[in-house]
Parts: sequence; structure tokens; C-alpha cells
Amino acid sequence: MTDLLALVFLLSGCFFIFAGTVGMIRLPDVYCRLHAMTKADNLGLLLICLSLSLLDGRVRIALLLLLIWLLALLASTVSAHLIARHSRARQVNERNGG
Amino acid sequence: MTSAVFVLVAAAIFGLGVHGLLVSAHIMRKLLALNLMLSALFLLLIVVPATIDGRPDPVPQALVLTGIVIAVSTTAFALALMVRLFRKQGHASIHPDIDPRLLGRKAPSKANKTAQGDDR
Amino acid sequence: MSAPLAVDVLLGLILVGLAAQVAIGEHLFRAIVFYVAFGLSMSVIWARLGAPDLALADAAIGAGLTGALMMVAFRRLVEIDPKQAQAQATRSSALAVLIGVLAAGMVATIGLTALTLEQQPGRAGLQVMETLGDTGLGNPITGVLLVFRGFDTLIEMTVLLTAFVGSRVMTTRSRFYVATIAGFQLPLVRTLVAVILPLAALIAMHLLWIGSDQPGGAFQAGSVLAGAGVLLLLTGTLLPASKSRALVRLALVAGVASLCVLVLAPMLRGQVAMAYLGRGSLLFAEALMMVSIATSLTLLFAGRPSLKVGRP
Amino acid sequence: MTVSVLPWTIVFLLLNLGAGLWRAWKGPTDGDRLLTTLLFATTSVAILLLMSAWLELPAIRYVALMLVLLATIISLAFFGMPARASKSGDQADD
Repeated sequence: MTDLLALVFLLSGCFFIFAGTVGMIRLPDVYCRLHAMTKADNLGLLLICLSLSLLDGRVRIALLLLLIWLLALLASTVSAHLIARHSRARQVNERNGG
Repeated sequence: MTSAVFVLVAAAIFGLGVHGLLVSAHIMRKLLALNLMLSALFLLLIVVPATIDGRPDPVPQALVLTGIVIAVSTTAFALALMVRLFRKQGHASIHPDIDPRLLGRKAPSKANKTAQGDDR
Repeated sequence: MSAPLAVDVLLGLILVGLAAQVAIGEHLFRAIVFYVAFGLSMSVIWARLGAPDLALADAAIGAGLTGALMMVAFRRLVEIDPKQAQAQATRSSALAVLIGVLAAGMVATIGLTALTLEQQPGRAGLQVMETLGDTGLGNPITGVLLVFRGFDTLIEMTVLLTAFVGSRVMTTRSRFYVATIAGFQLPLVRTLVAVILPLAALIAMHLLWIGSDQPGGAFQAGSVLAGAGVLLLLTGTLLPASKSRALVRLALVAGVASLCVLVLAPMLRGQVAMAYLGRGSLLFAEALMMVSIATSLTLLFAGRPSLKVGRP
Repeated sequence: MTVSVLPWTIVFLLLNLGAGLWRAWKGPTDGDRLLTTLLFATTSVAILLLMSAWLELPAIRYVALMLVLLATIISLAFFGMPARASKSGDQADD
């Protein structure tokens, strides 16, 4: 039962990461791509972490995986924010004629 | 099988590194190419010796571990040298007769002038 | 096709693709970005090969430090001269392609030949595994670094120190000193620093402590701390300072000094140089080496002899 | 059963990485290229975690931890880049 649940989580995690990649390739501009990628990928990572903690079964490992996920969330939030700010500054510069 | 695949990968990366080192005009590109060659050699050092209990041989692992740290410190030193050279001669290249367009400049004479201004 | 083989082949293809873009791609900036991705993939490959020690070091250095170093150096060039960003920076040459192909063929031949050779029964790796039990260590790599090949490690720490001294000599004071402060005013970045700094210190201590028995040790812990130091420099929490401080100089030489002590101490007790003194002595040397590695890499990044605390 | 699927999920994620490379190659802006390193960081973490379960090497989890810990360095280094300079990268593409 646990095994089956882990499998479901694992596959849906892969699906969300795939969705993030598709979004990154297909969406029209940098803000949309940032939005699609950071959100979908982190959801995918959470599902994979859940699946792996179910497979392992120890609380210590589950907490470590949770920490990794929270840090990934923080990292992609900050990175997305910085990239978006930079792109915005660049656009403003371009509009003002360089 | 794993070893053979990664030996081929290391060989390809090494070749690309050699090629990059030869064709790039910019010193930073040369440094990137050198770093690629280093990574290829590290990979080769780990993959070629037979594994012990399913893990790579510890002696080359220790060599590569120190090698990684040394590589980054020498890269930092080389980058410091490059910035100094750039201030001095106005372009980041070790070829004196390089086509200035390759380095993103229009005329070398103007470049020298601004570079001297920068140095002060 | 079996799954492990598919993983290997795909990892290899991605790595070669990234390397190709780094080496022969058009723009310098793009090459730097691809190099960062290359570093990340390298650390996945170490994990795949079953070498977590290398993966730990490469996760901090190949993916973080080297990429940031290149990026900041590029930024410095662009700030001195904005045209720099347009550098195409490659020429095409048939001869270079030929030499590259020949070099790759040579490496492949050597590697594949070496794979088919029969392994020597008394080779160093096996001897390390045999005698490791006498030292009471669990991690053979720490054993090689500090017990069996201690002199090598001493020389390597000296190289690190020399690189720092050389880079210090080369860096001049100038108004084109690049401001490394990236948005310290942003609340998000301040939160990031507040979360990452204690965690990095904790992980470094953990890696140092378990290093004698499990993957980890001075080099890995030092690289985490150096990564954290670079993060602090980039956010402006720490700032480069021109005035050298005694404490910083002491931290720089601590690694070399501790290894020298490790070499000389047994001689005072009438044993041969570098004789094994027990786990405590190794932990002592590793702790000082960690401090030394972290300080010199951070200062190499800063390009200045010292650091000071930035204004909040 | 799930354990036997692990290597194939790694293969799938690696294919994702390969697809993401296309965006880094295409651009068009420097921001897009940086985005690819972000994709590489997140996906590599997922791959490393899966690998630690697949190869039964618990130490690989710390590698993943270290990757996420230091993943922001490159974005921070990029952020200070003069915003105008980034125009250069896409001139050849457009």
C-alpha cells in the first residue's frame, strides 16, 4: 500500500517537473517562464521528496528531505525574484533608449 | 560498461577543451576550456581504476578532491591576472595581433587610451 | 537497454553537450552559464559513480564558486568597458578541430586501453583498504589525505596559500573595484542570508565531524564555508577590506601550520615524521585546514587581503 | 516495485534537463539563460535524491542539501550585472 502510494507520488512528481520544463520551453516571455518553472518544479520536488520519505520510512530522513525542499523553495524564490528584477530593469533601460 | 561510457565522455570533453583553448581569443574562454580539460582528467582518474567494494579507488579520489580545490584557487588567480592585463592593455587577450572585433571593440587605438585612463 | 546504462549515456550526452557549448559557443556570457550547468552535472556524475566526497566538493565549488568567480570577473570587465559584453571571442580553424579530435582520440585510446589491463593485486587502493583498519578510520579518503599521503596535502595547502598571495599581489586598488553588493536592500535577500548562514556553518561542522568515518572532511566542509562566504560577499553582508588583519592572516596559514605540526609532532616523541597520532590529531588538523580553505577561497573571490562587516 | 522504477524516473528527469538546454541555447535574454541554471539546480536535486535511494548511498542526500544551499550564488552574482550589458547576448539571435 505504502509502496503504491510512493509510486503515485513519484510519477506525479515527475509529471510536474515535466510540466515546468514544457512551460519553460513554450511560454512567450521571461516572466511567464519564471512563473511556470519555479512553481511547477518545486511542487514536483515536494512530491518526489514525499515519495522517497514513504519509501524510506524513517522520520529523520523525512525531516532531512523536508529541509531540502524548504531550502529549494527559498532558493528558487530568491533566484526568480532577482532574475525578474534584472529583466525588468533591462526593459526599462531599453524603453528609455538604452 | 559504465567505465567505458565515461571514458568516452571524458575523451570528448578533453578534445572539446583542447579545441576551445586553441580557438578562443578571450582569456576567460581559455580559462573555461582549461577547466573543462581538468574536469575530463578528473573523470578519467576516477573511472579508469577498478572499483573496490563497488566504490571508486580511494587514492585517486583523494587526488581529485584536492585537485578540485586547487583548480578553483588557480582559476581565481588567473582571473585576477586577466583583470590586471585588461586594465594594462585594453583587451583581455594574449594575442598581440588579434582582430579587435573578436573582443567586442572597434578600434584598438581608442581602446589603449581608455585603458590607460582606467589605470589611474 | 538497461536502466543504469540509459542513465550513464544520458548523463554523458548532457555533459558533452554542455562542454561543447562552453568550448565553442558564440558568446562569453552564454559560455559561463553553460559552465555553471556543467558543474552541476559533474556533481551528479560523481554521485552516480559512487563518490559522494567528490560530489560534495563539486556541488560547492564547480557549481557555485567557479561559476560565480567567472560571472563576477565578466561583470568587472563589462563595467570597465561595456563593449566587452559583445565579445564573440572565438575564431574558426580547421587545424584546431583536427588537434581537438586527435587529443580526444588519444585520451579515449589511453583510457580504454587502461580499462582492459589487468589490475595489479598490490595496488595502492587495496593497500589503503587493508591498512585502514589499523588507523581506526572509516573513510578511506580521509585516511589517504591525512595519514597515507599527508605530505601531498601539505603541498596542496601551500599551493592554495601561494594562489592567494599571487592574486593579492596582482590586484591593485582602483576605482573600478566592482561593487559586489547585490540587492542587500531587498528583504528577500536578507532573509536568505539569515537562513543560509547558520545552516552552512552547521553542515560544515557536521561534515567535518563525520569526515573520519563517512563521506565528508576538511575539503568538503571548507568548500561549504567558502560558498557561504561568497554568498555573504555577494549580498554585501561582508565587504572586502584593504587593511590586512592579524586574525585573517592567521586563518590563512592555519592549515599549513597544522599540517606541519602533524609532521613534526611525532618526531618530538621519537617516531618517524608524519607517524599516525590518532583520530584527535586528525580532527585538529582538519578543523584548521577547513578554516584555511574557507578563508583563502573567500578572499580569492573578494580579491582583497581582508574582510569587514557590511552595514545592514 | 517503486524501487525498480527509480532509475527510469532518473532517465526521464535527465531528458527534461536536455530539453531545458534548448532554452539556454536559444535565450533570447540573459535572464532566460539564468533560468536554465535554476532548472538544472532543481532537477539535479531531484535526481540526486532519487539516486541516493537507487544506489543506496545515504551521503548523496547531503550533496543535494549542499546544492540547494548554494543554488542562489549564481543568481546573486548575475544580479549585479549592469542591466544594459545583457542586451548584447541576444543581438546575434534576433
